[in-house]
Amino acid sequence: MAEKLLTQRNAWDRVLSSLKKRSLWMLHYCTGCGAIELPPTMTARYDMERFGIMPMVTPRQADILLITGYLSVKTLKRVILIYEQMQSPKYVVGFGSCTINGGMYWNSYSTIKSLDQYLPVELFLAGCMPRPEAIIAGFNALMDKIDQGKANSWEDYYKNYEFYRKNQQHAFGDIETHHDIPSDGAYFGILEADK
Amino acid sequence: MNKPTLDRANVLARPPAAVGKPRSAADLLSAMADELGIKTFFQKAPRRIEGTVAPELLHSFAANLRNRLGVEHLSAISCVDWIDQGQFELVYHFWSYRDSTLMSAKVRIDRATAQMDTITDLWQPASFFERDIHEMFGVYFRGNGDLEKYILSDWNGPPPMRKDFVSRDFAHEHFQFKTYDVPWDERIQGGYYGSRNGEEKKNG
Amino acid sequence: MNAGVGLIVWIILYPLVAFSLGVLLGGYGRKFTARVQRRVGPSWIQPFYDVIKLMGKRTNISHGYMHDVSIILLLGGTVMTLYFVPVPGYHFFGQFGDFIVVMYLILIPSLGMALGVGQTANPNGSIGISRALQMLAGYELTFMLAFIGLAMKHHTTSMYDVILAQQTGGIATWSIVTDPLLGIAALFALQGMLNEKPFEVIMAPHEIATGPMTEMGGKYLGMMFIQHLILLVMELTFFINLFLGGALNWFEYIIKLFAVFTVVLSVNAVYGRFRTDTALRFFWKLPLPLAALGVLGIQFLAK
Amino acid sequence: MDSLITANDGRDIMPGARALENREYNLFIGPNHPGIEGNFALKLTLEGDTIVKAKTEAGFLHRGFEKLMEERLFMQNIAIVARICVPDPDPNEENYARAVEAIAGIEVPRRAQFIRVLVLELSRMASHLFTFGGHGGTIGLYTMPNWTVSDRDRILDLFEELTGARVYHLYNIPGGVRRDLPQGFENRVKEVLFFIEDRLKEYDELFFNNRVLLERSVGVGVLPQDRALEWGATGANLRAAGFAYDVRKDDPYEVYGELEFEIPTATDSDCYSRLIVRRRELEQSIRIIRQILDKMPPGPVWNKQPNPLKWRVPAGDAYVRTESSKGEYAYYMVSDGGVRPYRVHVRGASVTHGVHILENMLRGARIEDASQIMFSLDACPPEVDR
Repeated sequence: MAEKLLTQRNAWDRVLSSLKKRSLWMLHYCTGCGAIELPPTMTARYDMERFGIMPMVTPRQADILLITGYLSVKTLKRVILIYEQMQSPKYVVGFGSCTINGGMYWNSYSTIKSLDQYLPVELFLAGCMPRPEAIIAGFNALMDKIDQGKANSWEDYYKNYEFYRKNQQHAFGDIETHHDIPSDGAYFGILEADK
Repeated sequence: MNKPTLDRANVLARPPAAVGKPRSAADLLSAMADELGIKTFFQKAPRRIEGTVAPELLHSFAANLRNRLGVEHLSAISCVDWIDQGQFELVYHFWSYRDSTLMSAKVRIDRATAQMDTITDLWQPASFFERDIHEMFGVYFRGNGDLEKYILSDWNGPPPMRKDFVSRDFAHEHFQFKTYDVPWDERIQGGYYGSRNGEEKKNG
Repeated sequence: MNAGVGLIVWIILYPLVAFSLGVLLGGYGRKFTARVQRRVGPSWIQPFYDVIKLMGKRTNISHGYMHDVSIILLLGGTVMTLYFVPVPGYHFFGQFGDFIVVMYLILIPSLGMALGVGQTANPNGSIGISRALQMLAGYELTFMLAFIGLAMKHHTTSMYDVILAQQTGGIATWSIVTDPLLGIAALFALQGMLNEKPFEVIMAPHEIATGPMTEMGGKYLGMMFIQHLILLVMELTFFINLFLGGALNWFEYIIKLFAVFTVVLSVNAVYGRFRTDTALRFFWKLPLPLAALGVLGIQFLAK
Repeated sequence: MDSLITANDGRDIMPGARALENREYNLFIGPNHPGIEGNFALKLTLEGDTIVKAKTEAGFLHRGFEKLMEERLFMQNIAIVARICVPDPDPNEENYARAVEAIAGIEVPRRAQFIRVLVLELSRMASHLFTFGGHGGTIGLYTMPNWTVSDRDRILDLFEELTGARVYHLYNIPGGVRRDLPQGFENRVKEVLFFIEDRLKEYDELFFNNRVLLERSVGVGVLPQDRALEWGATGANLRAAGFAYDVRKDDPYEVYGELEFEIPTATDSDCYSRLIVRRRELEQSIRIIRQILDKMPPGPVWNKQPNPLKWRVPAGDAYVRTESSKGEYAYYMVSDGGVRPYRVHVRGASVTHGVHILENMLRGARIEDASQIMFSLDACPPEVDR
């Protein structure tokens, strides 16, 4: 069953999600120029590990996929492969205006213009490279959303997979990914929640 | 000790002429004139000399520059697309550590055939620049081993840096922008959405 | 009758106690390292949150039957080994907990991990596993040699008797005081067993993307985390039982756990990691000869 | 067909057994890997732990800067130029500004030249501290990145006060710099310099004299001295091979000619010597900044240009070189007298370090040292892809 509707959450769900929000693992992958503000966020001065957020190495172990700034088409192909390897619930966080609507590279031939046509994005951070404080404020907002059980944009990828698939094929042609998303959705019981 | 070896043994490690008293720009110009037979060079600015070289003479010019004059550093190979004159201009920037002078050799090649000899057998950094120019402009370098796509490996359009390829139009056709169809947006910008570059273009 | 009931209760309760001790130790370890790095560090029970999140994952990609079974083998092997490790106030299996049995049982989790990672067919994983088995020849050998010295000295291979022998005269009779060479060698081996830098070659993220754990996700990783925490407590308990005279009551036991772990962590925070062969060579250059000297010393001097 | 197992008299005992042809296997240290600096990929062919063949793969960060610059006005390019190389953005602004000034013959006030050198050296210090942290991370010493990156933040605070932004400053524009130093800025810079200086002593204890770092990096990733010049190494990688060449000394720009500073070099050109050369460069940068703050003349900071929307730069071209923390960083700009630059070629410092030199040096290295070699060369992928 998908994340239950907000009204149906009983005490056990509330306790679970308040515990789950305390541990978020961020994929250690700098896709764009915003990644220069990640080391200061991870290290001594801003220290995001206070909230239990830790950089993890492989997609299998990560919950958050950071798209730090612009995304060239070549990186988008790798990002899709990585996103599908991640275990849901997973959250895509888009940094800066490049992920919202092209940003500084609006007239570039090799960067995609808006990220949420290709991946369900949970959180956009403003700033042409968001500052460490903005990143931590964004992560806190994400933690609150998880706490209230509203952070389920990842189901959207399973539910209307055709929309995303069509845009991806338009961007870089057809690639065979390792995961057959619709069957994964059915197997793990994410699709029939709203039937 | 893992000593990596280069697979071309014939390249000189350090030409003998590279060590010695620094020569002034005038000496370099005269040395170039009589030893290499290239008279088109002139001094443009302090530590900058520049000149044009015929395409077929470039390979020997590069070889003599290294062996005779002791120039050791190929800083860059740039390519300029003069579309009005139908020519590509390849600018070879050589830097001499001994004399602290930059020698820019300008070579004009025809834009349609767009072919040039390679100098990777003499200058190892040239392999990146030539592969880059091949990708971005479509200039074929005769004799260069690996000209396959490196940066634009997922790009199947025309060479993007040519002047006839306009990046803005490609971006508008190929990628969808977010259309804010919020009523107040229409009123403020007079129904125009898109780049602010002075052209009034209704976004379809 | 009540011994049987007590036994059943203990069999169920003890892994939970070991797990919660491991959570506290894990949280303390991350806070200690953070403080060395001038950071605030996560909460004290951060591993608990991590395990809850991992077990709450909705999709768990499995790589086949062997992958699932190996994780059960991994966790089951560790919990089974737990019962043979004498701990204060626990006198069921512990009494008969022979060190050789424990050393044999402790190989089951690494065997389970090797099978599971082999099934995931990730090159990083297989490099990690080959490194793990190489490192066995380093720290496992040293710890074994250190124990053989003690076994010869006290004429027993049971940890319980070694503890009793050490508790006769207070600190003076602790093994680390009576045979310091074995103690230091065992401390080096402990650093390797806990996979702490400078011997952290198995899960080297910068080289082989966390080695064996590369393909583990969701519940698999959760089980591996639980196993790692329990293993942490167990290996520290080995060292305490063999060299620091065991523990009479739980309070002393926890103090010793944190003390030994602090020593291990302080080395871990300020050293990089060796290459695999350098780590192995280091073991064969310093700790192993030390242990051998200790054993020779016991053989000839203590007649 | 050489037999695999032969008896001592040479007979082939097991005719069927052949040497394992394919003992090599491929390992992609792909774009998503902590051992890689930025978004870059290494396709390695390994035999056991030793790398037999390495092929770099770039292009993940390609945004087509040179094309974007041709479609923007001269003043508009200032915003986009700084975004080419992320850890060390100021040489980009410096190159762009000086290229336009060289073509248009704009005179830059002396005080602006001093401020430019101040900004460049602060950016070099920040980038070097970042590289020390990265290098510490590759050998697993995570305390080092925590210390250096948080100390680098003190420099970013200075930048934020001077230019309004932490990383991309957009401060260095054709004709000078955007605004003068704020009140009492010099004392705060001196404070940070003293702070960094006594932090260097602690870095020596923790990192530069660390037994494990010496064990891991001395004699590893050797850039052969006879090949260094020929492969086109520049910057600290060349100086670690024993050649004392530095663009600030060979081709002095701004006011570098009037400042005294040495060029640190090393001889055995391995990972450790590159690290030590960068550490000494950090000390030289501190020395330069102190001289700048003492000799700073008063006066205007910007030679005001006409209306940026209609500003035409006369036809001409210029090749401008700067010493960035990664090596020689050069721009070749051509203008045809129009409102937009006709062509800008960005010669990043890592086009040689990150591609061919890295491939040549990885051949024969071990898998553990692959990421350390890349960090010691300080190869910055956005410079390769532009």
